[in-house]
Amino acid sequence: MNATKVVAPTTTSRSVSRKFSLGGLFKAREAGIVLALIALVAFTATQNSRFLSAQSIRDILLGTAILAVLAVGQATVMITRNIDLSVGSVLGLSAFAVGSLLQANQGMPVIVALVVGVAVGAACGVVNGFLVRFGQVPALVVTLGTLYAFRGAAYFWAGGEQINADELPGHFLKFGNSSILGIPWLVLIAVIVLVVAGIVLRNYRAGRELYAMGSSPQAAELAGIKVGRNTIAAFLVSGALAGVAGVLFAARFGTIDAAAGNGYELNVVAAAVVGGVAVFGGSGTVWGAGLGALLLTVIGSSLAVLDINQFWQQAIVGALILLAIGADRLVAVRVAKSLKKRDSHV
Amino acid sequence: MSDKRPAWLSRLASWDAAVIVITVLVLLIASGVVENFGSSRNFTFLLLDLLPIALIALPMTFVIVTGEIDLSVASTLGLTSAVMGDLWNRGLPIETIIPLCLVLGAVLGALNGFFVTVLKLPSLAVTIGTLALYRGLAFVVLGDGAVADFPRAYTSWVTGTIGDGPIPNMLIPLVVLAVVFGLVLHATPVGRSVFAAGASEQAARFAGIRVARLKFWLYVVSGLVAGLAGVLWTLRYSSARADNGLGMELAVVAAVLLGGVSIFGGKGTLPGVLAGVVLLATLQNALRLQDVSNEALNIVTGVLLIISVLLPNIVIRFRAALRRRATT
Amino acid sequence: GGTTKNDSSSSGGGGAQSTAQADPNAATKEGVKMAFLPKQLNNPYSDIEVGGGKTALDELKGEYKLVGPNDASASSQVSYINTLIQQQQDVIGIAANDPNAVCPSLNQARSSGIKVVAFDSDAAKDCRDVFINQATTEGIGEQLAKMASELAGGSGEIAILSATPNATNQNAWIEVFKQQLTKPEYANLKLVKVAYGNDDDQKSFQEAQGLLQSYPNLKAIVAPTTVGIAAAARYISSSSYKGKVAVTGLGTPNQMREYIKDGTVTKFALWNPADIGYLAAYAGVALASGQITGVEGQKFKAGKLGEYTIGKDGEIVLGPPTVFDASNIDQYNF
Amino acid sequence: MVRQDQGAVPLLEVRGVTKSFGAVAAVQGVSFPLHSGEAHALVGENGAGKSTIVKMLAGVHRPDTGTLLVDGQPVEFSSPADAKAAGIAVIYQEPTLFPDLTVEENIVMGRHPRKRLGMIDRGAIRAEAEKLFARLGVRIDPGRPARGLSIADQQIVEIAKALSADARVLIMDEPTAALSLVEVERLFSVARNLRDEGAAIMFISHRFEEITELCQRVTIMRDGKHVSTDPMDDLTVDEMVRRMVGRELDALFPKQDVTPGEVVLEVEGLSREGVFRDVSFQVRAGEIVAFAGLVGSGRSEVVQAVFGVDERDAGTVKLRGKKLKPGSPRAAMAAGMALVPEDRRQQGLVMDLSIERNVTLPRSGALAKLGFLFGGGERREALRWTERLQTKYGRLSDAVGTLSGGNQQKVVLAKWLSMAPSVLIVDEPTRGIDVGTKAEVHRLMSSLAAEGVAVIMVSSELPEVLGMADRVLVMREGRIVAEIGREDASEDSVMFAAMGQGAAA
Ligand SMILES: Nc1ncnc2c1ncn2[C@@H]1O[C@H](COP(=O)(O)OP(=O)(O)OP(=O)(O)O)[C@@H](O)[C@H]1O
Ligand SMILES: Nc1ncnc2c1ncn2[C@@H]1O[C@H](COP(=O)(O)OP(=O)(O)OP(=O)(O)O)[C@@H](O)[C@H]1O
Ligand SMILES: [Mg+2]
Ligand SMILES: [Mg+2]
Repeated sequence: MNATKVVAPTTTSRSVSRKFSLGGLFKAREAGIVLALIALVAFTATQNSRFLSAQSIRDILLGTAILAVLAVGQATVMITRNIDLSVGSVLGLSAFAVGSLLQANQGMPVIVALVVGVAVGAACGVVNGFLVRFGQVPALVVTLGTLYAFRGAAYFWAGGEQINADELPGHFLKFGNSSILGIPWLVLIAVIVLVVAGIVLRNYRAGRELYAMGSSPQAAELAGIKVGRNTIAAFLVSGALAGVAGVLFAARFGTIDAAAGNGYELNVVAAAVVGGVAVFGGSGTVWGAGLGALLLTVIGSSLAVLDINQFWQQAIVGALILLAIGADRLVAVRVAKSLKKRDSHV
Repeated sequence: MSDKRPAWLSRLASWDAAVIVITVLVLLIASGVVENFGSSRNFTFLLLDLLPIALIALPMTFVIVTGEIDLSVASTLGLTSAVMGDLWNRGLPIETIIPLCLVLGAVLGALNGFFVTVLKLPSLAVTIGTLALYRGLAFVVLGDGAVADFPRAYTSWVTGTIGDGPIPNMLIPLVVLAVVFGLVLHATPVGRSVFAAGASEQAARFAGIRVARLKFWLYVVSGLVAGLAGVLWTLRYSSARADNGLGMELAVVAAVLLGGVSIFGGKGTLPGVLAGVVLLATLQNALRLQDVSNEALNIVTGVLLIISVLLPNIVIRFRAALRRRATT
Repeated sequence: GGTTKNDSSSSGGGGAQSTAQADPNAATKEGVKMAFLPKQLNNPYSDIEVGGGKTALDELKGEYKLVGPNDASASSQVSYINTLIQQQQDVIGIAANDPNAVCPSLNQARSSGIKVVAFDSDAAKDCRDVFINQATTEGIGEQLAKMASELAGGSGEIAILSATPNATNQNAWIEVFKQQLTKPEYANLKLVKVAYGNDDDQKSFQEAQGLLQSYPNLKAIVAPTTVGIAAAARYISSSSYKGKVAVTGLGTPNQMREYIKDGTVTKFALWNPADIGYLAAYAGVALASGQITGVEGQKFKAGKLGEYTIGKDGEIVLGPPTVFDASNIDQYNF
Repeated sequence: MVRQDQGAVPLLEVRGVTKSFGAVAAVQGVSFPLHSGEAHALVGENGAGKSTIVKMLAGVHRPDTGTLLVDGQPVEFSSPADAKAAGIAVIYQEPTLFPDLTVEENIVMGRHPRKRLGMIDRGAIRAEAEKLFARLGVRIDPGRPARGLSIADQQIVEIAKALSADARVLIMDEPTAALSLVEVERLFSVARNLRDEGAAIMFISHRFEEITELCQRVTIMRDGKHVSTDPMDDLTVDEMVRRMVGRELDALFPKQDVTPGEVVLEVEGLSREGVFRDVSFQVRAGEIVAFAGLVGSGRSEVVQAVFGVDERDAGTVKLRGKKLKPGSPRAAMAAGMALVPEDRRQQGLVMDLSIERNVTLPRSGALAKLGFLFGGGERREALRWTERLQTKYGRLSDAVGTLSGGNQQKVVLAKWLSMAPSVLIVDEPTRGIDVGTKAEVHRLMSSLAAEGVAVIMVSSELPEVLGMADRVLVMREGRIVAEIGREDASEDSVMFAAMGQGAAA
């Protein structure tokens, strides 16, 4: 066996023909949602001009705020190739915890309520995270289990008790409805959550590591990323944000029982998926997830305004999810094609 | 090589075998401890309650073993039920409606299959979408109304028992289907393909297995069986409603995973799944008889689900630790 | 060929109609085991109802039990009925989630000697012994129309925010309500929409929101359900519509006190839900003691509520609803 | 070459390490030092335990017994992060990229350069990636996602990743398996630079020419045990092989002469947009036709399209005159074609399934009785073929993923040979296979051809191509550019065709 030597050309034949705007294609997703939103709003507004009244916009934004906060948490988890189906139950638990605390201590400031909500949610998130990490159990299964378990705990605790608006302190209810500089508090909180999460995921090491983990868990381990710690952290974030959402829920709706947020998980996952967060991790942004939440909320509102049989609403949400992932697929196929072409030697 | 354990022993140590053993134990204990549990009538109730879940769990096992999932089954059940009620209201004969509903189920399954295999979309996302879509359509078809006046001959057969004994008539289709599904999964080339496709889709393709086609038909079967479950459900409660079976997909997935099927595909057995279904139903039944509240049932279901997946991992680690100690 | 809808009139169940003779003078049994199976556990309204049942059973020295699902579905109720049969209860008090779906099981219960008292929401009439009706359908429908007209000032657009579209009670009331509107004195009232909040707080909230966007000239929202009225009142009280759009319907005083006080709501009506459970328990024990069998015209005593007579189809009507307003609301606590 | 003084403390030392997986003792009491300024080769047959040692050094596995010493101090790596922190960079045998992230981010993952407020510095990342690629003499767009990179490009990104870590110890586990000669040369010159700057290098390869070219010291392993560690100059290649295998080897490439029969396979005008174009060739019974060419020239894609696992845009494939349905491996199999794919982990085997299921997977239909697979039909079939190929395993019911690389390859071969194909396509049949097994595989191919099977072999190893083929088809950039008969085939003629005009200079 002897070495086969050939005179080497200066560079290999692999070549880069032109700068390729992948970014453009990836952003197409968010642009698509924005377009769909504009079309929907425009159409609804022509049918009923009150759809664009200040009150109506406020209602939509308030509705979006809760869903968006949940969707940001969900996106964080989904990016790591996990999923958190327990968010609805965590929301319920947190809402009820905060509600009963406020019921007992009328003077409790809103910020304390928020902290309590975050703490309850974070605790639930850590439970999920630990089970996923140390049990080596798929997140889908773990959070399906804790979906039942947390909800059961909420029922156990509430035991049929409902906390009504008149039992909650006025300042807390006001927090749910009032604004600062024209922006409702809830919306402000949602925007802050969105911006902070967006920046961390895009511009910080911790955020990039989450994408890496979702893209290839084994490779992440080999790259020296603390996969376990990050997984727990992602679930903690999702739980904590579900806790925040619980507080917002309590403030917005004023009536809290153990069923608060029942079935939310589906909407939240839908918002993230519609917003372009890949179910198998590694790609997607919280902006997309937020836009997804907005789109779902607007659809709900415009169906009511357009006087479309409300039964259609769920069907439309379903169709929309299919449409969104279908469109995503098309974009992906295009990207793959152009990558391949660029790579080829023909 | 010190590992001289015979094959059957290591098989016994696997989770699905453990679930079967646990299920039998729970049944025995419940019969002894829980008042009225052992009565033949309760046995009938127990079987009737677990039937729809068991039925849908059969194709779901296949789907999950191929590494996919079908969360739309309960909505397919609901839509089938709604359509059944609507057609009945329009005066169609039940003998026509039932086959139509089965076809509808298959078509709904085919739509899932199309999205998953032709468009190559992740099944989790697709079936979350169709979960909402089919349930929504069910409400569009029937609104929140209920259709109740199905013919006695059919409803009483579905709720009836064989020769007025403890065994419900409905167990017949379940047993037949369970045997068919079990044989296909564990003793036919199709079953081999299902496992191969689940464990490595690419390798299965290189071995000449038409993975996409296989999955497509699995979704069709899943829809078909969900449709059948919809028909049986409607007849059992003599009530066609859009919200029939709401949320049942979670119970089905929970039972399948409890039965030792890997959510990542490629692993699982049908007897294990059936044991999982029975175990969940038995626990619920026995705890209810003991006046344990619904919320506790929820917690039990959730915790059991987690344990079912957690325990095998712990056992593996424990064994590895033991062996390490033995070698050093 | 084949079996169509026209061939069969009803499925129901075996309709184990009791043929036993009632003995109005029979002694009231002690230790009657009665289980309450409301539509859904942990629903505040149901809780008040069954609370009344507990009071009554304490008075009667019976055994009270409460079971039920967390989701308001008929199939879960069936599982519970089966469990109750196994536990050999004497009486089941049920608020049916679906009048027909629970039927076969109820009949199984009855053929094992269990008496069935439907309350709040009826089961098909051939699968229960008696039904405790909170009020006559006419009474409530008329009351709702009267309040709506008053609050709308006799003319203008009004909308209904109901529970689910197949809720038996609500639909019957809405039907009467619509008939009332054809009367000349309500000629200027226009019912523009019946919306459904599914008895879900949040959904009702959003539906109220949608109503106001779709119908800017709305004068009043009538919500014949306690969840709906509270959600609508809460939305209005925190929105710019406060004072312009009236909310009325059926609600509990505790829920509505805040909105009565802040002026969002002027008046609303309801029966006392605790009395329903109370009456159901008395009827159940009377059935178990053989004092009544559910036939029209039979009478029985219901503790503090006095004597009741069974009406047509085994219905027992609780009485007329009470109207609550700022002047009387503080006298009630439920 | 600089030869370190033996007395110096090694940068990294492996001392008496042992590692078992279940009942398998993958590594048993192996010791060797890695010195600064020295490239150290680790050789051994498949499954000898080389990658297992790499993974212990990388902190992926923890040794059961024994110690690792860095600068003479014992260390314990509980995760790859610890090993990284100790200055050890690893190129793993299997590429470990993040497909969704850009190439540049893949390179810096885990140690992103940062700017104000701790934010990552995208400009610096780009600059670093470009600098590394310049050093390696390749041009890959740092801004593209890693998804869709060819295996060779992936391996290059891996190399860039390892280089970017500025490591004191660079461990390379078969980095060259997928690379063409040119890239190997580049890699070696970079590696030599690093070595001369004082880094320690550990290099694993099954190609002895590479080992002798780069390394100064060699450790030989057999069956998980340490055989010897010597200066490279003290050993001949033959001696290395003898120590690895534990016996003398017969000649490699035992090509039997066969008179080709009639044409069995005819491929005409096969095209696939962006991959290959207008490929036509014929193969006769008893003939071994080799596809040569640089990595990425489209050989695997052509044979995959012929077999039908890949779609094709145009062209026909005829087997014994009958046209094959495009895109249907099933039709190809029914007609008597078999493909042993390039990537056995992803394509060749279902790793989680048992050995017997893997062997009989394509034939389970034929083995079924009345549609059912009862009785030991599958087991008997699997036993027959694994014995024939002398596969080493514990139990037939063990997952095939527990076998060593070479034995896995035998299972793949068993799987397809059991079908008794009339056309056998083998794609890189000996990639990552040790010399002993390699000879067996070659003997097998040769005897199959002698039995009248038409064999198509895709290979990147020139000696293998020259030794085995009756005819060589050379591909370049998606086309067949030359057809060279056995007598005319030489290293020069094949490489000249493969590299095109550029190589003439
Ligand atoms: N994670 C694992 N689990 C079980 N067995 C393993 C594992 N990793 C390696 N082995 C076994 O350990 C032995 C050594 O494998 P290793 O990968 O180190 O060999 P190698 O020398 O790198 O071979 P190759 O040249 O084929 O890459 C083999 O028998 C292999 O099957
Ligand atoms: N994880 C495992 N579980 C059970 N058996 C295994 C496992 N890994 C390897 N084996 C078996 O253990 C035996 C020894 O493995 P090893 O790979 O060291 O042998 P080898 O002779 O070096 O392999 P090769 O033929 O590739 O050179 C083989 O028969 C192999 O099939
Ligand atoms: Mg070996
Ligand atoms: Mg190796």
